[in-house]
Amino acid sequence: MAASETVVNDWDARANDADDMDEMVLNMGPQHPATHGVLRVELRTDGEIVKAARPHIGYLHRCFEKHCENVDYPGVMPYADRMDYCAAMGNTLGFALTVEKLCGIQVSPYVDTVRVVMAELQRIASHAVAVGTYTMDIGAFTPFLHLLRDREKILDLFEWTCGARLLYNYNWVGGVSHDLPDGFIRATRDLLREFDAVTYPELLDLIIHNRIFVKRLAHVGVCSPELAISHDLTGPNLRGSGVARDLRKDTPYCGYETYDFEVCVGQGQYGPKGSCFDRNWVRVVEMRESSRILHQALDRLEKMEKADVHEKVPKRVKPPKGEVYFRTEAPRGQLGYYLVSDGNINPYRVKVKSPCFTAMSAFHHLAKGMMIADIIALIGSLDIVLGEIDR
Amino acid sequence: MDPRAIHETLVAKFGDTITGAFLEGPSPFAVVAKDAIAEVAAFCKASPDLAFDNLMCLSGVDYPKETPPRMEVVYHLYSYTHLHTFALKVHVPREGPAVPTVEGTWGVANWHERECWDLFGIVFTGHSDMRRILLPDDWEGHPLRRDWQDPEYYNGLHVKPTVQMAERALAGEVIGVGPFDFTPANRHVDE
Amino acid sequence: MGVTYELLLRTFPALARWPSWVVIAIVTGLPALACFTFMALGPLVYVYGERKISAFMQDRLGPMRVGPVGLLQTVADTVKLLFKEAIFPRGVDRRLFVLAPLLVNVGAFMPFVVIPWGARLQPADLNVGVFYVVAIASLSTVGLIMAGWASNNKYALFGAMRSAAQIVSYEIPAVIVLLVPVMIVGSLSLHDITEAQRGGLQSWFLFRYFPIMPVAFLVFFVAGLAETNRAPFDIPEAESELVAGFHTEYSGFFFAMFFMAEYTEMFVFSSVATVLFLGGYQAPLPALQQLGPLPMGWFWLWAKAWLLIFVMMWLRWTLPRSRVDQLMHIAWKVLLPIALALVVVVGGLILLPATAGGFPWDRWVGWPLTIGLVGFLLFVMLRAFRWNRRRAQELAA
Amino acid sequence: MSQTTGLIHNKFGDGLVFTSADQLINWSRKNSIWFMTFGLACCAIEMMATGGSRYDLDRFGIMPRGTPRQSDLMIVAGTVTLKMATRIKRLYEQMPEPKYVLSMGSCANNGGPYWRYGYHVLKGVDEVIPVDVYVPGCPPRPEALLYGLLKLQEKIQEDRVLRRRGATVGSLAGARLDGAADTPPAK
Repeated sequence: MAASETVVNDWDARANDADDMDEMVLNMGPQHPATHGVLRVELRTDGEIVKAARPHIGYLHRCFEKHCENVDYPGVMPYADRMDYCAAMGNTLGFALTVEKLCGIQVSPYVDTVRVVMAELQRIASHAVAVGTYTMDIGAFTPFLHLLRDREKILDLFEWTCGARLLYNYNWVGGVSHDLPDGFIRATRDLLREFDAVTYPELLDLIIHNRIFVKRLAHVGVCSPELAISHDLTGPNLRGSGVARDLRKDTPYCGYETYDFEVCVGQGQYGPKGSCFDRNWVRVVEMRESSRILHQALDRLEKMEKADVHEKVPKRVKPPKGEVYFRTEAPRGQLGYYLVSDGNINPYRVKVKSPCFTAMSAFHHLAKGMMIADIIALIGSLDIVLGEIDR
Repeated sequence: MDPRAIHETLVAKFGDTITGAFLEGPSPFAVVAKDAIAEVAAFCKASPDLAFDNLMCLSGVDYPKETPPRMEVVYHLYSYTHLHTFALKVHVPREGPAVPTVEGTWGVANWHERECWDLFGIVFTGHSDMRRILLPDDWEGHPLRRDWQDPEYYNGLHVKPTVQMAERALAGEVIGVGPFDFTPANRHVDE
Repeated sequence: MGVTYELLLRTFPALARWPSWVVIAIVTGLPALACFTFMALGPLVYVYGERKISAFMQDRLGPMRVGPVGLLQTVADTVKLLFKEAIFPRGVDRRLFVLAPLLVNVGAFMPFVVIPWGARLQPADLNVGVFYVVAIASLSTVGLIMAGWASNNKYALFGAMRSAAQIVSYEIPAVIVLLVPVMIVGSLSLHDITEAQRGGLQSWFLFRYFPIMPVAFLVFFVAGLAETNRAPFDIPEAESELVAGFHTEYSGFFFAMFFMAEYTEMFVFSSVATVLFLGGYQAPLPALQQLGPLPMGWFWLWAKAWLLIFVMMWLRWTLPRSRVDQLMHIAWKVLLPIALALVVVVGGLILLPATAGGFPWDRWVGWPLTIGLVGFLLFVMLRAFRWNRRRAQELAA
Repeated sequence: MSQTTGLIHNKFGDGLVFTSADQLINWSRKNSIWFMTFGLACCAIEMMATGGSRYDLDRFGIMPRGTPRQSDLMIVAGTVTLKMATRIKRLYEQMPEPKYVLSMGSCANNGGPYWRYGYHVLKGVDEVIPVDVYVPGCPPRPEALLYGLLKLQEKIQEDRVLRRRGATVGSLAGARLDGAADTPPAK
């Protein structure tokens, strides 16, 4: 039997070390322009080199699981939106599919395609925020504003469809809240044409292949595939380390198996595979893949006739007694919902496995031996959102 | 491998420590005795045909109304080589729950177990850094247990939302008592 | 000294009978007052310029509501900072805390003594001009360290240490590359260096020894960027890492003084670069040197300095920040060897009689190069403008 | 706003000189609000969008600053949890006078959607720090935040810096301008 080796806690071991007296504990507090929200990182540094790091989370713990126990199923959707507020569509899609799997509801192909369109648009907008704030952390402010400007166009589409800019409550159990307005397909095509022609090439030249940007990121925060799998890094963080795993290919949902797109994996162009550069590069190339999926989905929508989106939405959602664990590929990684239902209208227990929570669990391994500037680069490359970590 | 075959290999290996199983339903699982979970976990990861090298999710569930009242720790496992999933459950008494840690097998368990301790009070013996992860360190009680009552104050700040709070505020009662005794002063009139 | 004295004598002949110390006080006081007002009012223009230029680059409007086109924005900022409470945190070393901004400003203001605004329009024509500028500029490093140390804050200390290391290590290549124009002219005085570049654009040092001097200009420009903590080297006040670097604990008017010092240092550096490489107050065409009776030298120095400041702002808003060790690598392993090589090569070339003043083909390099550069910039802007219009029509269709 | 009083603070009558001096000071404070980047949750993303190219905050002279020392407005954007409350209190105290607080989003106003079951959520940031402007919405649209900032500018314009503090209540409070608003109508 493989004995599991005992894990020693490097922070306490170092704390009471006699000879490391010249180290300084630097507190990158909850209010820090670079950390994406309220993450506090305690660094034990020797000059510029970080010897040990200890992240503190929980400054945005909003008791999502307590709300799930007291609110009925449609009521959970707004709270699910507010978990990962950069990619609200992804969260509600995950929860809706979980409940549908438990209730055994099968949604019409039209609604599936609408959900795919919305999920992929949200992926482009979420990656735009992720790459944008990452360039701002490394110091270039203008690309961030260019990406925000292009993201506004996607928010206009969302606002046109369901009335909200950031948190939509769009995916319901068994359908979606609003049908696509006519002219939506043409507007999305214009957006995608401009994205492919302008935003994507500009993003590559201005940020990704920028000499200083590459030098800052290429050899920083290298995460081996074993460490990634053991610490459950998922999504772009895992694919950056070279593991070609994408839930939309492995366990497809919403009809993803019928679209052809390829899983983008870190190439390690400028340094070892799995560095901060690769994770960021995978996110940018994934935006391109999302626009390919969108093109196919829009072609399909034009041929399909409009079905009623509220057709399969039950009057009162009362799933049978039982439990289910279901995962979807959210922009930040695998978002898993463990739903236990005891048969009445509010869920008995909902546990959310958020991709950023597990990505941060590998932080103290990657942060050892880095410089302070690289800590910011590492946090940015893991693309964490504190609403999702703290739930 | 389908869940039935996984269950067989586990029972063949560990015999009676696998006490129960439920293989129908969308998420099949097997119940493992409390003290054997570390060995079962190590075996699940090490054996070539199971190869569960990824702990998808570790969650605590509180069942006060079951007989006998118990809490559960649920491990959802996934294999990146065989692409199959399985779940292990451990039944724990509601008073003084303690489960051996699986941190040695999957690194991510470190944070999952800290969160389980923080919100449910289940202690994981042998854990390298057993601290609260989400709630402040001086927080009493474990909120996700079914018998949780919101405290009246948490060092001076209102926690329990009472409907009458709005009326009391309008009636002019001081809201933030304790160290944060801070009624929003009306800016323009302070003599 | 001479000019002001003659001007005053012509307008106010009774001056000669006054006691000498009064005359000296007036004659030195007036240029100092003029330079100080220029330094005090300068940041008003630079901050407004930076915000408008960065807004233009980021596809947004920039300050519009305060005054006609947002022109009074920096006035509002300054007046607000005047009336802001200046906090002295408890653990702060009060004397050093107050002295630091003063020292930084002194280091930024003193080089104004030798900047030549015109053939005779120079506060003091020191014959050790260049040497004086370099010595005084490093005074502000002491101010930065003092600020970092006195504010008793870990981030400020980090910012101070980083800025000290950065400025010191970039001063060496800057000083060595300074020798190149000085060797050509043979004198340290900024006045003589500018006079040596008389005769239109083609005689500027940037176009002398053609392939060598542009490299020297680039090395000096990059070293200057690092010395004023700008653009890709703004590590001391890296927002994302050190919150606000060495002026984390400063608030109110002390912070405004740091702001003023930074922009003044930027102007000083770009004016010194203009004097050394772009011909100081020399106009591109000799005819433009005089506008009727009025000497236009000051305008040309100011315009060229502003061109360099624009390029610095341009770099700041596009390039990401490099890490501390990469920054040191560039200073010691890239800029320093190039600077040394330049000094050796130009030193040798000067000795040969044929290439004393520069390569024979230098005369035909100046204008074509500038016209080509300006043409390329216009072409890029035109293309971007036309492309924007096409995109707008496409979307409208 | 101004809890600590300086030498010339609120010491003068309503003469022409001091009224116009107050106008100038308030005009400058109004037109150069530097807010502290203090994004907590979803409202932070909307705050970033407001600062972006489309809803540009820089037009009003509003610029983000990193440290509390150099900022005079704290935009509490997002849900304030109990673990965060002590930090907000400390950050507020580090800001130099005159400091303002804009509570953005219903979470910061009164706990928002997390009011009923949020055991770890503070029921409104005004339990910890005095708030000047409340912007409702979850998250409030960038236009709503801009409107809140304009209201804050109006409020700053009416502040009495050098003049003695009279009994008149700002127009924001909807009080009648003749200053009789504070004394409750005699029954």
